[in-house]
This record gives sequence, structure tokens and C-alpha cells, in this order.
Amino acid sequence: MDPTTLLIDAVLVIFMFALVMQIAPLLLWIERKGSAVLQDRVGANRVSISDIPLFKGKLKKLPFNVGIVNTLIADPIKLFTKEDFIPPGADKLLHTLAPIVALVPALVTMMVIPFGDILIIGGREIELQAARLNVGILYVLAMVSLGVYGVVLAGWASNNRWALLGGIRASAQMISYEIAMGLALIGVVLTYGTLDLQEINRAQGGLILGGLPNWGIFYQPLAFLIFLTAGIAESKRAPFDLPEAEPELISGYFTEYSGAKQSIFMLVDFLESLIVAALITTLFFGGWQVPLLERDGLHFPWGGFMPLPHIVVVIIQVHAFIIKVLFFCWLQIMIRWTLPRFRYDQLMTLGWKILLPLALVNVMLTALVLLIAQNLKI
Amino acid sequence: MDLFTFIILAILLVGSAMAVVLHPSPVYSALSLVVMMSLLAVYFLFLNAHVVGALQIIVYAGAVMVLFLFVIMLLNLQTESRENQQSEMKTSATILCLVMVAELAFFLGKGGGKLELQTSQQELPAGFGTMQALSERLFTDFVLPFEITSVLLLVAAVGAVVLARRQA
Amino acid sequence: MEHAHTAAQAIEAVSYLRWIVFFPLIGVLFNIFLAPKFGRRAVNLVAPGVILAAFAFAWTAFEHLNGLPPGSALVDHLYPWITAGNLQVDFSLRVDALTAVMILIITGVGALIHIYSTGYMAHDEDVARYFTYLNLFTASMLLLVLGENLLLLFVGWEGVGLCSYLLIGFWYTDDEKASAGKKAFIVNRIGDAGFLLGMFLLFWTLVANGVWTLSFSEIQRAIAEHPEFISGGVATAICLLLFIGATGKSAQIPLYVWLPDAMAGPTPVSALIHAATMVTAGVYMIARLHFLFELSPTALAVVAYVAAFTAILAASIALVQTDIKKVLAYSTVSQLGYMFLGVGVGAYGAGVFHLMTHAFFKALLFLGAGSVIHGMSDEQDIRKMGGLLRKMPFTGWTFLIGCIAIAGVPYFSGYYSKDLILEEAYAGPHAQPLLYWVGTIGAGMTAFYMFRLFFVTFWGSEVRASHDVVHHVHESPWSMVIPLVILAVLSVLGGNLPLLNWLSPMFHAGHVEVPDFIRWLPTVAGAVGVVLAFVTYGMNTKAVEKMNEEPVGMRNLLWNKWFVDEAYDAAFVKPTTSLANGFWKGVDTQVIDGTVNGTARVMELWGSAIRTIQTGNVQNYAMSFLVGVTVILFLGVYLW
Amino acid sequence: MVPTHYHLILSALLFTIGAMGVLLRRNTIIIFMSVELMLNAVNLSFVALAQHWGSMDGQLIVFFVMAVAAAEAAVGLAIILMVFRTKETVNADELNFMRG
Repeated sequence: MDPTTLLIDAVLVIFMFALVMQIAPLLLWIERKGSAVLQDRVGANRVSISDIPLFKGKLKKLPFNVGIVNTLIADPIKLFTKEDFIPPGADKLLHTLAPIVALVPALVTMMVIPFGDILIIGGREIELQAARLNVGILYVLAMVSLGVYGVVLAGWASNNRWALLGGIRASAQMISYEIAMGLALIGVVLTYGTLDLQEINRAQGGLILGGLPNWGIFYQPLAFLIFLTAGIAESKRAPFDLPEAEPELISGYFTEYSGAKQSIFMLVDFLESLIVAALITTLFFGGWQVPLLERDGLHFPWGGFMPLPHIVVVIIQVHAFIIKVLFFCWLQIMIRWTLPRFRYDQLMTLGWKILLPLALVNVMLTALVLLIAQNLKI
Repeated sequence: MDLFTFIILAILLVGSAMAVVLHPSPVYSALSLVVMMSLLAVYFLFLNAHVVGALQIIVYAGAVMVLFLFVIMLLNLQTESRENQQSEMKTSATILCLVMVAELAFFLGKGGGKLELQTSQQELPAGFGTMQALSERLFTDFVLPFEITSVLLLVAAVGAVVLARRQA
Repeated sequence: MEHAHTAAQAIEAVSYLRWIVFFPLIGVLFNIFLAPKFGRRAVNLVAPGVILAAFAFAWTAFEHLNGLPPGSALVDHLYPWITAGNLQVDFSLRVDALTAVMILIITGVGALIHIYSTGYMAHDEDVARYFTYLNLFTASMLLLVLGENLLLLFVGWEGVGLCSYLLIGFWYTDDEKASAGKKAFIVNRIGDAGFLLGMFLLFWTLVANGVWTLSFSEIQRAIAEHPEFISGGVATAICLLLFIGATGKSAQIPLYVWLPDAMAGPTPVSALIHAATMVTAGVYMIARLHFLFELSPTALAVVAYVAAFTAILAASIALVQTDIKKVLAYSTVSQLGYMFLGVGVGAYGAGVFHLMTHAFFKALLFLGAGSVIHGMSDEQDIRKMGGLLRKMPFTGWTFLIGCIAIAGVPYFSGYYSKDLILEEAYAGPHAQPLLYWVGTIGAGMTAFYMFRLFFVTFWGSEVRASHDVVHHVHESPWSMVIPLVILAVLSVLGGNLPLLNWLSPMFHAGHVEVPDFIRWLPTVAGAVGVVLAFVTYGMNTKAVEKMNEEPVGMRNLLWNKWFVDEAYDAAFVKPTTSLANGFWKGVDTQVIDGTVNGTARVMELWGSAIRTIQTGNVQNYAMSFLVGVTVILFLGVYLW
Repeated sequence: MVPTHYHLILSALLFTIGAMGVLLRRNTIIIFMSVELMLNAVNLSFVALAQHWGSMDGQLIVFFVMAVAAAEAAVGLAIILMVFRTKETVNADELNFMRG
């Protein structure tokens, strides 16, 4: 492994990490202000930029306050400086380990998501993907399935009944929805015939039916719906947030957490939303693909061609990816603030009696269509 | 896989396996088993078995062990007290296991006799351990066991539901 | 009397014959699986509907055959059924002239009886089960007559036996009815054993000559080309064994005893199975294998004598019975005797002819009896009836038509067929003139007991039943009356159908020359019977009271059916029971139980010794398991 | 390159540790986990031998082992739940329903 390759890999990983770490706080802000908009409230607006000691008195008070300082600076500072409390009778090791166990799978999952096509620098072709795996989807599933341990450990180690109940709920819920999720992904895998996320992404270029982008959603609409639902359930967000369900379980599995550890759990929450959004984008909405845009420029269906410099193409693609991901993050937040929470039996019914059969039907239908298409040599 | 990686992984594997067996707390036992299984998945990656490694995580670490933890937590099992173990059983079991491992090590250490296991591996065919190659084999020569396994899983699912349902 | 089968005859392969059998089977499946979901109305539509569909296909086959030269056949080959060595038995169906007649009777009369049943069983809650059996019966019967080889015939033969058992014991909660079902089944088993032996002997004989087949047409061809394959003695043995099967299924001496008891089943069942179709299977079988019976005049003579004796014995019993269905049952036995008499004297056409007319008028009579029973609140004793003609006009008049037909009044259907049989008995190819006289006496008795039945049931002015029942008497619903009317029309006109011409390419079927005196004597005997019945029961109102008296002398003998049941009981049932008792007390409890208990005691001793190892602790077991593994490993390491 | 029999010895070691767990622990759930450990050890042999012979059959058998293990875990844990409901224990020593 030559040093250049190593360097390129390091840059890619850092880029992805930085991207994730920037989007997550942004989501926190969208969450707060978005919920405020939906509920006709003002939302976070206590701290303004002029309240920061550095700028005190030097800046005029702004006529409006969108809460950016409040959510992105003041609140994290408060959280990280709070006392880190470990309840008596708790398992100290696991109590500390749990947030990390939750964080790691969430972070590493993002590394296989392709965020752009090939970048050519100095004749060297660089795949814009932090880790290139030919079993990408399997890897994603594996990491998502490990995500449950942080929650379960937090619940058990806290020595608290609410926390324990939250942990138990989380384990059952995540196992249940993983099945539907995996089966929905099988439909996609059948359609594209590969487990490589970048390959799937590439296959979604071009147009179909004269105008629609050639995206997975048009081949696998049912899988998309199942995946979206199961994904929200996997990230334990409303309406599937039974593991934390504040009216019943205080805060569920992280009842006994405070300070930095609690903020890690919150971060994991957003990261999981982000993963779901990124996967939906990659699998169903073309990932970095932009309609009409190809490696050398824009190709119009009527034969027109507008050449673009390579670097511009790459920048457009990466931004298209980010915008799509942000849209699906926003969609999840909207869903969260729109729908009421399920009852636990409803949750199980939805997972086992509706999503699972639907996903199975989807797999069979896909296989059938593929078989027919193969036999007809379409 | 070079010798260094092997030794590191082997030590970690044996250590976590010992923790499974010896740790008094069921939760720690289960967690050690998760660690052991994840390490084994890494081990599989070194043995050119990428798909098997991923499945090892998904099936064992992601599903089976979560189920174990779920049950342990549901039953709220506490740390096992040591005194109620039969001591004569303990001694004889330990001796037995030592004998067994000695036998196996002796047998395999000689290179497995006629199996000639010392010889390093031959040239692997192209596409070894990839999803395509595995699937082709699975759905042609192994299709009958595959179908039987699916029936087995169905039966197990039905059985588990029937067993776990509370009697009216 | 072999009729030459010339080149004009054709075998045509078709693929719709299977639907004749499949449609009733579809009905069976529907009634088992879907009936609970769709309810009674659907059952009432589907069950007769599938039979009508089968009838449509049967009619198609008939028309198709009609368009082909005489002696042709349609064959529907489904698949090779059994292949063993040189033997190949195909699952194939065949329609020739004989089968065409049979399937039309089975599906036609069957459909009418199904329709009738929807009315008759309207108050029974288990109607789906009833129609399941009835449809299954129809399918089996159709398989019996359509089967191209002996084995398929046997499948149908057993199938109808099973359905007969199920339907006789349909009201299984009644112990007596359940026993009647068992009796029918067991008696039939005896016959079936004979049938199987006959089949084996035939097969064995043919194989000994290098012919590996069970197919009718191939057996016929083999025998036609090489009559020396089957010598006279063997032929007689085969035919007599087969005839034992026929006596079981078709209720002839000595195995007729189950049929009167079979009246325990629902009346439409008696009409369909125990009058029109199943019991005629024996006649069909002999007609189908006529080329075999032709080889053995001895066997034919035995058939004819047994048949004639059955006819007159059953008729004599019918003279005094007071249960409306019992009278009809003995009448059926007697009429079956006439059919066997027909085939026994080599007049196969006449036998089949009588089979058909009998199917019409006996189905009519049974359905009429069912209608009466239905209207009389399940009363079957004719002594409690009377004067029903006015209360149930359709039933009464159609019943009268049935009586006229069976009595052999000229120009009604029974007249043609029965007289034909008697003429053939007098001067046919294997004539037995003595049996002509027996049959004529039987004809007189037939007319007498039928009109006795009619007069006691329908004649007179008052109903001899309790007030409630009388008040309740009503004409049956249309679903029951319409089949009666159709069957009445067939009973009147059935004798004019050109059946003999139709059958003549297959075997002897036609008229023989006899003196006028011989020709008219049976008719006269019938007329005498009718007049006697009218004088005794129609004009004399006291006759019924006399029927209530304790029977003495000859009447006692007839009333108790010549004590045949008692004789069988003493000769077969009692010895078997006591033998079984002996085995039970001696062999079973002493020897076998002793051995078993002794074994158990030894095991117990061993067990109490070994049980100490069984600690009930899983881990101890796992330990011993592992010890074994270690030892095996050691051996492996050592021996490698 | 590590010779194949190293993998196999490691596998044997893990297997024996699992067997020891089955024999020594009282808690049925831990016994169960030890069985899973043994299955994993066997999987290791299969994968190692698959590489040794250059044949993927070994890897395929691991699939089946996994499926069987999953089925076994589901049913086994359901049985343990049932037992716990009636006996309030999962201790193998105390599970002696069948003893007179």
C-alpha cells in the first residue's frame, strides 16, 4: 500500500467524518426550529450572537433570532460541561462503554456510502467513497444490527427499571424491524444484481420513460416505503420511539445519563437518521446522480450537450448527494413531529404482520418480474 | 493472514471465549460472546470469506445474541453464586477438557496426518468467497439443503411462537 | 353366439371422458372444503350441478359414439397407472355401447335423485356430508363402468361399496343404522374376496399363456383368437368366483341379506345406490365379461338358477312385509334376480334392458316411498298409512305408474324387459325352460305385492295414523315432485327405447321366437296378481287389521324372511364369536399377555438396576457424551 | 502465511472451552451460549478448510450452521422462557420435572 493511496483514503475518511459531524448539529437545529414551526412556537431563541462574551457590546442586537447560536453553541457547551453522573448500583464499566458502543457502528456505517463519482486528480482515479466494499449492503446491515448493543447495554447498566424496560423494548424492536429492512434491501439487490453501493449508484444514471430519472424508487417503490418505515423504527425515532417514550419511561434507556454521555446518545440518534437518509438517497434516489449530468457534462434528451469541467461535475454531484440526504433528514423530522407514537403491540403488528409480509411479497414480485424479463430477453 | 495477526486474533478469541464460560454475570458472558463472534467475523475476512464474515455479524451478533440479551434482561438474571456447583463434576470436567484439547492438539499438531494440513493453501480460484460464487453453488448443488433449512426455520419460528405464548 | 366384429368398428381416442368422473369429484372437494364457507344453498346448487355436468359429458360421449360405426368405442387414456415387469395397467376410460347406457343411467337418474335429495334432506343439518358421499358414490360408480380394465373396475367396485357403507350409516348416531352399514360392508367383503380371487385366477391363467394384461378389450381379443387359453374347468372357476363377487354387490343368494337392512340409509340413497345403480354392478360386470362367461355354460347355468331362485324367494318375502322400504328392498332383490336370470341364459341385452327399466321404475318407487315417508313425518309402516292418494296426488299417481311398470302391464317399460328375459329363458341361446315357469310365478307375485303396497298405502279414505301426523301430511316440494314426474314418464316410455339395436353389436340382444302362449303367460300372471291384490286389499278394508295379527304358518315363515338371518347367525356369526372368545381368553390373556408382562417384568428389573445412572441432570449426560467423544478421538489419533 | 492446522488447533481450543462451559455452568442460558460458542468454533474449522482446499463448500456449510443455530436459539430461548415461568429458575440442577 503506497503512501499516496493511504493519504487519499485518509482524506476521504476525514471528509466523510467531517461531513457527518457537520450535518448532525445542523439536524439538531432543524429539529428544534422545525418542530417549533410545526407547532406554531418560536423555538430556541434565548441566546443571540451578541450574547457571546467575545462580541458583547460590539454587535447590535439582531432584529431576528433563528436560534443557531442557541442550539449549536450554547446548548452543546452546557451539555458537555454538565456533571457526568453514574447512579449507585450501576455497572460502571458498561455504563461508560454504552454510548461508545452506540456511537461506533453509527459512524462507521457512513463510511461505505458513496458521495460522488470518480474524481480524477493528476491522472489518478479516486472513487468518492471512504471505504470501497463489494459487500457494501451486507456491511451496512451488519453495522446497523450492532447498533442495538449500545442501547441495550445502557438500559441494563443503569440499574433502573425504566432504563431496563427501554433496553428490552429496543432490542425487540430493532430485531423485528431489521428483518423487514433486510428483506426490502433484498428487493433492491435483486434489481441491481450487486451488493456494491457505488455500483448501485452508477446503475441509476440516465433517464427512463423519456423524462424520469433512472432512480431506484421507480423500480422498488414498495421497498422504499418499507425501508423508510423500518429505517425510522431502527433509528428509534417517533413514531417508533418506544425505547425512550418519555410519558412512560422518563427517557427510557438513557434516563440515567447526563452530560457528555447523554449528548453522545443524542448524536447517535441524529447519526442514525442520517444513515437512513443516506441509504435511501443511495438506494432509491440516485445518490450523487443528477439527472442529465454525466461525467463530461450535461446531456439533454433532445441531443443537446453542454460540456462542464470535471471538477464542477464532481462538486455538483457531491452537493446533490448532500441536498438529497438533507431532504430525507428533514422528512424524517417532519414525520417525527407529525405522527403520534405507536403502542407496543401496534409496533409489533406493523413490523411482523404488515411490513414483513409486504417485504416478502416485494421480493417475490421482483424475482418474478426479473425471471420474466430474463426469459423474454428484455 | 500473517502469523502476527493470527496470534493477536487467537489470543483475543481465546480470551473472550474464556470470559463467556467463566464470567459469573450472564450479561458479561453474553457480551463476551458478542465480542468473540465479532472477532471471528474479522478472522473470516482474513480467510477470504467476506460474505460469511458479514453474515456472522448479522446473524450471530446482530440477531441471535440480541435475543440472548433480551431473554437475560427479561428474566433479570443475576450473577450466579459459585457454591452450588458440584465440585467433583468441576474437576472431572476440567480434566476431560484438558485431555480433549491435548488429543486434538496432538493430532492436528502433527499436521493432521494424511490430511497434510501444514502445506500452505493452494491457489484460490477467482471470485473465491464472493457473493456471486457462493450463490451459484448454493442455488445449484446445495438447493435441497437450502430449501430444507428454510422449512426448518419456518418450523422453528412457529415453534417459538407457540412455546412463548402465554397459556390462556 | 359371437357376433363378428368387422373392420367397420373404430376406436377413437378422446380426452373429455375424464370429465365425466372429474365433475362429481369436484363436487366432493367442494362439499368437503368449501361447503362450510358457502352454506347450504351453494351445496344444493353444486352437488346436483356437477352431476348434471357429468350427464352433459355422458350425453356428448353417447352422441359421439352414435355417429361412429356400430361396435366402436371411445377411449380416454390418462396415464400409465401400474408398470411392473411385463404388466402395464393404464388409467384409461372407455365408452362402448354398454358403458354409454350405464353412464347415461348413472348420471341421468343420479342427477334426478340429487335434485330430489335437496328437498328430501332440507331439514338435515349435515347436508354437505350427505352430498359429499353421494357425489363420491357417483364418481366411483362412473369409474366402475368407465374403467377400461379389471383393476379400475375393482377400484370403482370398492369405492361404491365404501360409499354405500357410509350412506347406509349416514345417521351414525343411531346404533341400528350404523350396524346396518357394517353388515353391508362385511357381506360385501365376502363377495369382494371372491371377486379378487376370480380376478387373480383369470390373470394367472392368462399370464401362464404369455398374455400380460387386465384390459377388457385385450382379454377379449386374446380369448377370441385363442379360446384354448382358458379351459372349461378354469373358466367355470373364474366365472363362479366373479359371480360370488356379483352376489355380494348385487344382493343375490346367498349374500343378499344386507340389502333389506341397507334401507336404514336416507331414502334417496336407497333409490340411487340400492335400486338403480350400485346393485346392478354385478349385472354390468357379467355383461362386460360375457365373452368369459360364454366359455362356461356351467357357470351361466349356475347364475341363472341362483338368480331365478333369488327372484322368487325375495318376492315371497316381499308378500308380507309391512315396512314400505322393506317391500321395495325385497322387490329390488327379486328384480335383480330377473336381471341375472337374463344374463344367465345368455341374453345380456335383455338383462341390461331390464337393468335400465328397473332403474327408472324402482328409482321412481323409492323416491315415491321417500316422498310418502317425508309427508308422513318419517313413518315407514304401511299399516299406519292409507288414503294418501288424495293427500299426495303427484306422489300417489306416479307411484301407481311405477307399480304398473314393475307389474308388467303391457306397453309399460317393465313389460318389455321382463317378458323379454322370460322369453329368452324359454328359448334363448342358453335357455333354461324350467326357469321360465319360476320367473312367471315370480312375476305374478311381483304384481301382487306391489299392488298390495299401493292399495294399503294410497287407497281407502282415511289415514291410519295419529292425529298429529295426519294433520301434517302434505305433498312434497317441487324439487321432489319434478324428479318423480320425469321418472314416471321414463317408466312409461322406457320400454320403447331402441336399446336392443344399440347393444346388438356387442353381444346377443334381440328377440327370440316363442309360442304366443308363452309370450302372454307372464302378463296374465301379472294381471292375476293385480286382481288378487285389489280383491284382498283394495276392496276389503279389514285386510289391514289382519296384518296386525301375530303371523302364523306360512306367513310367519315369510314374515321372518325364511329365517335366513337366523340361520346365518347360527352357522357363521355364532361360531366365529365363540372362536374369537376362545382365542381371547385362552391365547391372548394367557400366552400373549403372559409373554408381554414377563418381558416387562424383566425390563423392570434391569431398569431399576440401570436407573441409578439416570440422574436427571443434563450436564451429567453431556459429560458421558464427551467422555465418549474423547475415547473416539483417542482411538482416532492412535490408529491414524 | 499461517498453515491451516493452526486455525484448526485454535478451533479445537475454542470448541473445548465451549464444551467446558456446557459442563461447568449451571445457568441454562450460559450453557446455551456455550453451545453457540462450540458452533462458532466449528464454523472456524469449516472456513479454514474451505480456504485450504480452495472449495467454497465449507463456507456454504457455515450458512447452514448459522441457520440451524438461529432456529435453535429461537426455540431454545422460548423453552427457557417457558421453564422460567413455571419453575422461576433457569438453573440446570433444579430442572428435574421428570424425576419421580
